[in-house]
Amino acid sequence: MPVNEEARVGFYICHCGHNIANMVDVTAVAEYAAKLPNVVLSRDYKYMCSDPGQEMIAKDVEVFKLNRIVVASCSPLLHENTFRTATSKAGINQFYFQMVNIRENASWVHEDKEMATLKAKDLVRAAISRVVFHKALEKKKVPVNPDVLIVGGGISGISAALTIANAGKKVYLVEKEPTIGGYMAKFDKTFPTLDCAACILTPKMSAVLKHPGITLLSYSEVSAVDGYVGNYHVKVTRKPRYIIEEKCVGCFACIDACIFKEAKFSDEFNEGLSKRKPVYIPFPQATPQVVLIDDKTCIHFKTGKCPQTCAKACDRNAFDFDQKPVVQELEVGTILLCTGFQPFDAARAPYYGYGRYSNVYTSLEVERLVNASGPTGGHVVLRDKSKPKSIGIIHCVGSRDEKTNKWCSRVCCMYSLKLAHLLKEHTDAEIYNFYIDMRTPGKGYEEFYDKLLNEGVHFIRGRVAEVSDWAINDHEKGKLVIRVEDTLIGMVRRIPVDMVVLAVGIEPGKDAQDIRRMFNISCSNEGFFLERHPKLAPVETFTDGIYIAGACQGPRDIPDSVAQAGAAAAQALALIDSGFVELEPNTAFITEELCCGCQVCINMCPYHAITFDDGKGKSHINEALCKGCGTCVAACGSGAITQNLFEDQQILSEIYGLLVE
Amino acid sequence: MNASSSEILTQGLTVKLEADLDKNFGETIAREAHGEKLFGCIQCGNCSAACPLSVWMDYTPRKVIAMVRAGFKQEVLSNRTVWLCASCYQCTVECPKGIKITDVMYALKREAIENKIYPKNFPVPILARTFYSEVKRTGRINEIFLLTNYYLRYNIFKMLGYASLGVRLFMKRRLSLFEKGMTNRKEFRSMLNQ
Amino acid sequence: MKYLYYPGCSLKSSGKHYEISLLAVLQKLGIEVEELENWNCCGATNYMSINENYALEITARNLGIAEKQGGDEVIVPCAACFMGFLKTQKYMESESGIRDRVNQILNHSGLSYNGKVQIRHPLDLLVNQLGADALTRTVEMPLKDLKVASYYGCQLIRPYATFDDQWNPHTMDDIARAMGATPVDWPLKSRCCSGSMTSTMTDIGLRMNYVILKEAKSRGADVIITACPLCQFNLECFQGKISRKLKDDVRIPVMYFTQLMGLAMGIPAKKLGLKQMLSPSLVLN
Amino acid sequence: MPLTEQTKQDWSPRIVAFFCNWCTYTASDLAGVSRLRYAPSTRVIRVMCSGRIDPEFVIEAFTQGADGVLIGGCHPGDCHYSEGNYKCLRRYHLLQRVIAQMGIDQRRLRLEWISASEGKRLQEVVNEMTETLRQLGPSTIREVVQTVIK
Amino acid sequence: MAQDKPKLKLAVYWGAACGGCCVSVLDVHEKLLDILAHADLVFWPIALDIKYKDVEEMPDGSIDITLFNGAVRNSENEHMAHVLRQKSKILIAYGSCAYLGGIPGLANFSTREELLRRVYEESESLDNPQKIHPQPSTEVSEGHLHIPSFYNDVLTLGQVVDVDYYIPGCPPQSERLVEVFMDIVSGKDLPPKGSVIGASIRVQCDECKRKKSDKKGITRFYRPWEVTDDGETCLNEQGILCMGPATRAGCGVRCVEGNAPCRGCYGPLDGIGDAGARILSAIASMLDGKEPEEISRATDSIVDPAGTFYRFSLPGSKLRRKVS
Repeated sequence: MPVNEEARVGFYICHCGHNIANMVDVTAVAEYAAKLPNVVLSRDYKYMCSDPGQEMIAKDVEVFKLNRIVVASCSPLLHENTFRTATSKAGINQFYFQMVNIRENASWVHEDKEMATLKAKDLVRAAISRVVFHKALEKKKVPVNPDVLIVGGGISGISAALTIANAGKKVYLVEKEPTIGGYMAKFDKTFPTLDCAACILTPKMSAVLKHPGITLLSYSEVSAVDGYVGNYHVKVTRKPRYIIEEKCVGCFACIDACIFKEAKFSDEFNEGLSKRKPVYIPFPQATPQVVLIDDKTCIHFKTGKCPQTCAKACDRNAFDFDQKPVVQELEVGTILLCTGFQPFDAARAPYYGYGRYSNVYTSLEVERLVNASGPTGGHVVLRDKSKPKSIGIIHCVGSRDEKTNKWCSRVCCMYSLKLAHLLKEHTDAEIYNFYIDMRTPGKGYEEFYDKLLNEGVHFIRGRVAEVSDWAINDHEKGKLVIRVEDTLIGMVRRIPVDMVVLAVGIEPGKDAQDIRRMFNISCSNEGFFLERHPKLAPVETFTDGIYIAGACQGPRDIPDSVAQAGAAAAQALALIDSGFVELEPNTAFITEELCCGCQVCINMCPYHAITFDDGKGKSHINEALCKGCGTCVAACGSGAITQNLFEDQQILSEIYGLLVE
Repeated sequence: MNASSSEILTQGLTVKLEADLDKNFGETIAREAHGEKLFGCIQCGNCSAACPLSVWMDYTPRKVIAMVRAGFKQEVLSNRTVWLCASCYQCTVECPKGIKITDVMYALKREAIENKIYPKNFPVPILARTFYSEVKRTGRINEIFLLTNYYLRYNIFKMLGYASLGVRLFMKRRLSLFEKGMTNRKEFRSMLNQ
Repeated sequence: MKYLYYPGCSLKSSGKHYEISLLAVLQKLGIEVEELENWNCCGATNYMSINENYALEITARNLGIAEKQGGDEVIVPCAACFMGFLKTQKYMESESGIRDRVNQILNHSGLSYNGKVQIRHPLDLLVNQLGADALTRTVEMPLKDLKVASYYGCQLIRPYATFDDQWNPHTMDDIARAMGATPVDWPLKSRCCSGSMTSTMTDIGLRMNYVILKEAKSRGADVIITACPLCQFNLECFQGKISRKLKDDVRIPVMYFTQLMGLAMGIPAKKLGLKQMLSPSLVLN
Repeated sequence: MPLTEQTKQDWSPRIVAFFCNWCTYTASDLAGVSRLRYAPSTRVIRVMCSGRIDPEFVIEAFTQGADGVLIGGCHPGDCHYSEGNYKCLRRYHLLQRVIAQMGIDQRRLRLEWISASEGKRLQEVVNEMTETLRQLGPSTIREVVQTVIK
Repeated sequence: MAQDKPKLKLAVYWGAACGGCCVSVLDVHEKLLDILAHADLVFWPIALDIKYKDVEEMPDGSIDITLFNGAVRNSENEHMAHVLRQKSKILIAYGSCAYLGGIPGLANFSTREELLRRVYEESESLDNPQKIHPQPSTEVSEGHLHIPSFYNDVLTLGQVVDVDYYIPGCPPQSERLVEVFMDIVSGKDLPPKGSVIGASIRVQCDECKRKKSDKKGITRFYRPWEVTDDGETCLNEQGILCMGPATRAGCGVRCVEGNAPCRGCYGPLDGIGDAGARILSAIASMLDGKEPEEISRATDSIVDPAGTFYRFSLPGSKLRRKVS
């Protein structure tokens, strides 16, 4: 085993209660470690991360003159910082510390105590063998730019923006749609209190617009992100509205003047249930109150032969048909991603007939139908203008299904109950809810379910197999027949209805993967953004300074999204107010004396941190730009590049230690 | 154990005692059906509603799954439910948990035959077994021989109902006694008997 | 491309007119097929009910022969055989235990199956490979004003087949359209016909066929076309009995899609096995 | 793949596993948090990026007695450092050819892309590789290297 | 010239070698006279008729400097390595073979049996119907005949005895030898024991005059005869596999100066554990391609990669030899 005469290693193994001790014989490992070269002291302790555990290290350093610390416990991703701080407090450089992961990497994943203990011994040996070659390093402190970027102007982004701006920080809120508000703006009422979505959301939307600390970049998308925590450099592409935003007051004169007398094009905000013109504003309370032109349907853009009646109608000269996408550059210190979700596409569940039978609706369409400002003015009528007398609401559409999305979308039970209530109120129809399990875990949610049970709404426990127009008697004729097993009775039922509502689930936005790559964060298996820790760091990501909130992290209702937005805002503010960030000193440097100037390393670096000095004929690494991947190190034929914390000798000693007793 | 209390209680149709269950039944069937995930069933009943035959079954397919994993072996095998499965795979393609229910039904049929627990003189297993031995014997199916043997085993009088159809088909040369068969039946049999 | 052809037992007896018409259509389209040498029964659903090992082995034997015979693709027109072939292929592909055991058994006869021969249904070949346009070009007598209900049944499109949409199959409708006919949209396209239950649980079997015939008729279909010998047999041969027993005239021509094609392509009725049918014959104007 | 009876048998291979910090190391943490059981064969060495992995590390591991070497990185296009995984892939390809010439069974060296969310994949890969190495038997490389045959 | 100083005693020996190293000693040309002014040659099989027995009888430590070239391939080489270690004050592994195994070291891709079979049974120019292999000991009418036993593993000198210094090269540059010798004679401070001397601390590219850029992006490699070298661009950038980026300089970039790619005879820099792995990594870092197929196409264009990267260093590498 490699030896460094001066190294005096203190070794500690943590029981982690029973988490480690149950599967790894910690005493045996401690005894084993005591006999290894350079080890002066070896101890096992119930909870190393506790205060007494950390104080023990400090005391031992003093008494035993330790100058290297190795702790075998959980993952370094969880507690490396804790123990580095403890090492530092004990008076030795924090990088004279090495952590051994015997919990996530051993005790939690194995079933054979003997083998797990053997593995732990190998890992401990490797760490001790490595730590003797550690060097003292200093973390670099970098100031944090106090400005914040928030991506996504749904309820999460809006809440976070207001919180941060109210703390006196500058916020850039980027929204890809022409207006903020997100999905919440489309809802009629919100469960379980049934308060009007618009009434609680629109004041927040206008607060965003009015807030001096918030710069709203609507109809814009982030196109590039560079830099690191505290110092991000962001490019935002502002899509052309063909209207000069500052000039437009939202008087709608242009819309009235459009050459299309009748609205002809599918209105996205109303889920296609109504029509709009090429020049339009998404909905009356759109924020900002600025119209835009859809260049795919506008005659001017299609043929160039439009008399431009809209522009002529504008007395503020707000029209600019030559607008091009503009890239705006921002410098921010932290970023909040609140990019939301997309509803499950009901056409992916063909057995429910969406798109085939006109009376099959998605829940979002029904939200618009029951909405007083919706396409029918709040009258629930079918596409043939008739009023439904019976309505079936099918839960879990696209959710809890291996063929589509495996997860429970969390909100559908509750919004289905809400829609059942609203539909009952609007139509007095017979309403059937088809559910697999009724999930109402929230404040006032179960009470809402109770209320519905007593409102005369029918509840049938069973997953609907099919919606079809196959009638087997006159009663079913002309209706949509829902085939389902009433599992509580154990019989198959055929229920004819006039209207079917598909409670579509929540899935990751279709650009989630692009966003993830751009911001260098991870996604969980299902495609939602991955949090740093499911319990302890739910709004942080593995990339420092980037936080997530709302349904981009997983299915989530409004109260939870708002709460999470607050949490993310608090995390960002905490970072900003600390004033600076400490960077891991795992950067690489070139020993100039050895560099031959072959320039193989230069292309290895994705951050252009390596440059070639023509005068000297040597390459040079700009430490500020280096992010510490180490790829250049492995490329250097001269061995002239060293990566701090991951030096060749350290890794080779670790390998040796792992394998050789 | 107090035998009399037990007897009194189990006379009810809605009572099942733990001691009367076959606790390994679920595992056995899951293994037989290629590790089928029947323990992952959430009892949503989609299979029952999708099944074109469930209306004639004693238990719905969903209930069969629940009974299998709980160990109601006797109940599941002794009635005609599993034999009514026509292998149309509608349940399998629709199951949200990806359970290959048709394969579970096959496994139950095999289990029933192995344990000799199935409804007496029930035609479906008889046809299956006749078919099975016909193929094993000759390598191919001749419908005349298949049906004749089936009715001989099942109920010869039932055959009469089909006589006129048979004659008509025969006249149309859609049934034949002399269809070309396999040439090396012996080798085929010995392959299977390995 | 060398096409092999596996008829299966039905196409040699009660489904003889399927074979006759299929071969006539393929010949007209210039597709040569070579019958699999000394094939055996695919085992259908019954084998799976008795002995799964045998079920896989006997099907694998046919696949082994196909590989030995040097085909690129084997055409399997019977829906039950087709599904059995795909199932065996799938199991042998995904479970190495099954693959090794089955091949060991096949070795006994000097055979093995390594997934080289692809399994194809004629519908896949005609619609997805040749294409509807190519088929239209062969039409001599367009089936104008003919309303056709395509009946796919179960095993043709699920659970393993990928050539068609299992929720809303369309290949037979595509063919009908290519022949100049009008496909009828109806909800029971892929509902089970009860299989052999017409011989076992007669009452249930007949009822299941009744709803199919009834719905096709009530949607205005002039003819039902199928691609499965058992479906065709049930719907055709029992429709008289059903009509009598349930006192509802649900009689309607039920033919193979290949017979319909043959008619449009101008192939003489004799070469399409039309004379061998029991259901009311299709009157063409 | 769940842990089979076989993987529990007496001999357990030792696999030196180089995992990148952002994807595969995180996946192995996830496997731990999810309590996914897998064979106790791997010994993880954490590096920031799979691009840091020097072929010499792999050769050192074999020389010192590793039965296998597993490299885990982010999926193509997902590298935390943009393209380090491609650099790793190129070195891996060339190294595979060299170790084959050196008489080392190529199955002893494996590269897998395992993202932070793929704890399950990690479990499968480790179990699979363990099984493969079991079939190959213990590596004799260290013995050969240390025993000079005159 | 310090006449009062006693002349140094110098020995040159060859193990498994081609003779090139001995010739490189002669290649000092007239400088040989300078050397001989300060030293007497006491043992040099290629040039002087001195028997092993005479060497064995010399007092321990009586030779001042021994240049041992060639690898250790058989019992004779090993025996002489021990003898010369004992008799010499300074033992220098001279040339690539003694240093890292060199070209004879490529035999470590085969076993003894394979080699003997090839040479004594399969060689195209052979007439050996009885397939007779050489035996270390043979009984003839005159008595026992012994020849050295042939080892399975080719070894470096350092793997057999304690070596003071290493001079790399195949062969080493004669000028370097003169420099080293003169340094010793003039009593300069010698570098720490175990050092590589007579060479640079940097790699070839440092001295190479060809134009280098950061545009490597190699999609495939060519053998030198497959492309026309433009004579001025980095050979690797032209797809001609050159070991320069990981090979110690000191030769004067002789090969590249002669428009041939560096083959790596000077070995790796200090602190590099495995020369082959290092050059492999550097070369792979110049490749282009993201798809496995593209990458394979590039790596497959390297004929015999292990033999290329370990051409001079196999016995001295971590794995030492083919392991199965």
